[in-house]
Amino acid sequence: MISIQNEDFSLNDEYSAIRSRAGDAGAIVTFTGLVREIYGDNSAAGAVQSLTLEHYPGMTEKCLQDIQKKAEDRWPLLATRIIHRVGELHSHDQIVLVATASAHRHAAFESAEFIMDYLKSEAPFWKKQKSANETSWIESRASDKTALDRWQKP
Amino acid sequence: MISIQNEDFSLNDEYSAIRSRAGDAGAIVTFTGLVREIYGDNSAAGAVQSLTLEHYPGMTEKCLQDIQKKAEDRWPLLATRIIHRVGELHSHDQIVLVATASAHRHAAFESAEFIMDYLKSEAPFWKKQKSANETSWIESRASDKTALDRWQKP
Amino acid sequence: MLTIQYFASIREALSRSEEELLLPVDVTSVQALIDHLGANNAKFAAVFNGDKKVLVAVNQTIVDRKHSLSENDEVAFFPPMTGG
Amino acid sequence: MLTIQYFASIREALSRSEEELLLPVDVTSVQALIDHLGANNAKFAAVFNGDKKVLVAVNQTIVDRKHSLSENDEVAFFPPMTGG
Repeated sequence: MISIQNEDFSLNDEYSAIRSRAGDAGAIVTFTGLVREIYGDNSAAGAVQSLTLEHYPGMTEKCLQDIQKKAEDRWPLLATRIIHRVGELHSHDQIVLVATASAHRHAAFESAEFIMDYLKSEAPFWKKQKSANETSWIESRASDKTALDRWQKP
Repeated sequence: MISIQNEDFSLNDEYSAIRSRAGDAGAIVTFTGLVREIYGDNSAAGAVQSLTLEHYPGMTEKCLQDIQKKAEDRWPLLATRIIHRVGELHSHDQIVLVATASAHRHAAFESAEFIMDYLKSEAPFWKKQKSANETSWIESRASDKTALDRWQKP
Repeated sequence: MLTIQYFASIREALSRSEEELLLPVDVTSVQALIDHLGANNAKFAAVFNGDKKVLVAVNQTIVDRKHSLSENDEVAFFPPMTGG
Repeated sequence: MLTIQYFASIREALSRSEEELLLPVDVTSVQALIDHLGANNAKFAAVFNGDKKVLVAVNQTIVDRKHSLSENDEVAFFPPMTGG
């Protein structure tokens, strides 16, 4: 299940829902991404005042569904949940939630990390930060591309 | 922070606590272990009616603190939380919670899985299952020992 | 009619978010479209030949610049993603 | 005085959870303790020489059977762990 939304989400509600949907799950992993105070090492810009998340409606949903399907093809998952917020966010706000349920822990951990790695590099979201002294688009990180390498080994 | 307890725990309370404790975290990972209906492939025994968790008071706390310290030495963690229940549990009950917070997702994912892998093999807990037709101690799985190998490579 | 969308820093640099274009007969690939758009617009040419990577999606799938275009395609230009 | 604790399936097989023992002078290692305990108790010897692995902790740290013992040590015997 996938949601792109302006509103905040409740980890508790999502966990309860996935727990009841997942039947005989032995392992549930959740990942929550939060807005950090300083992005990158650009401390000179001052603390981040706000972050604006833009996306490509239509392609975003399609892309997240593809990523979810790839994860479900690769691991025996009982339930998955992806929520990504868009619009204006502030320090410590929740941005993204990925939750996975499986019979065993390994599949739940791996699939949640897999979904996050692909989401970071392939889902059409862009972050713009507004700090005390400047406004700028956040640049993509090479480490996010290399994070995909481990999933692509034969 | 470590707790061994009979009572159930609330993921929501623990998440809120770790989120406020962790300061400028960008990533929070939670792992919840649940009681499954059938343990192993011993389906002939019938569905599990209950599970009793025994532990070695004193050594358990010491061991979990060691594991937590190992994780904190290895990854830049902002907060960690381990809760393990003991006593009698039933199907779909929560058994264990591990939560980790870090600036970046990789450290949060890896450290939570590391803690679970070590907890499974090194913390003195034992599960006894009572099904419709029999009562038996759950045997340790070779896969839990091999799960440690990836953390011990040079 | 081809639809073209621009996102994030590309949208801001070009001061436009969406436009429609009747596909000229000689514009059969993404690269040809980029050349066509840049021919009469220096700002556009600067963005596409600049240091920063510009990604292209056709019908909501990332493609390379050799990808061929059809009437009614949905084309989008944007920088590398930074979600999550 | 040595304290000995038994857990889980070992506790059940031996029908005891804890005992105290004045360490005999010739019992200087975990293996010597196992031999000593088994000498007068067939059930004990069967558990320790059976197919199933028995782990030993001395002062709450897992050790091997060559580990040496001291007066006042806390010794524990249990099967491989199955928590989590």
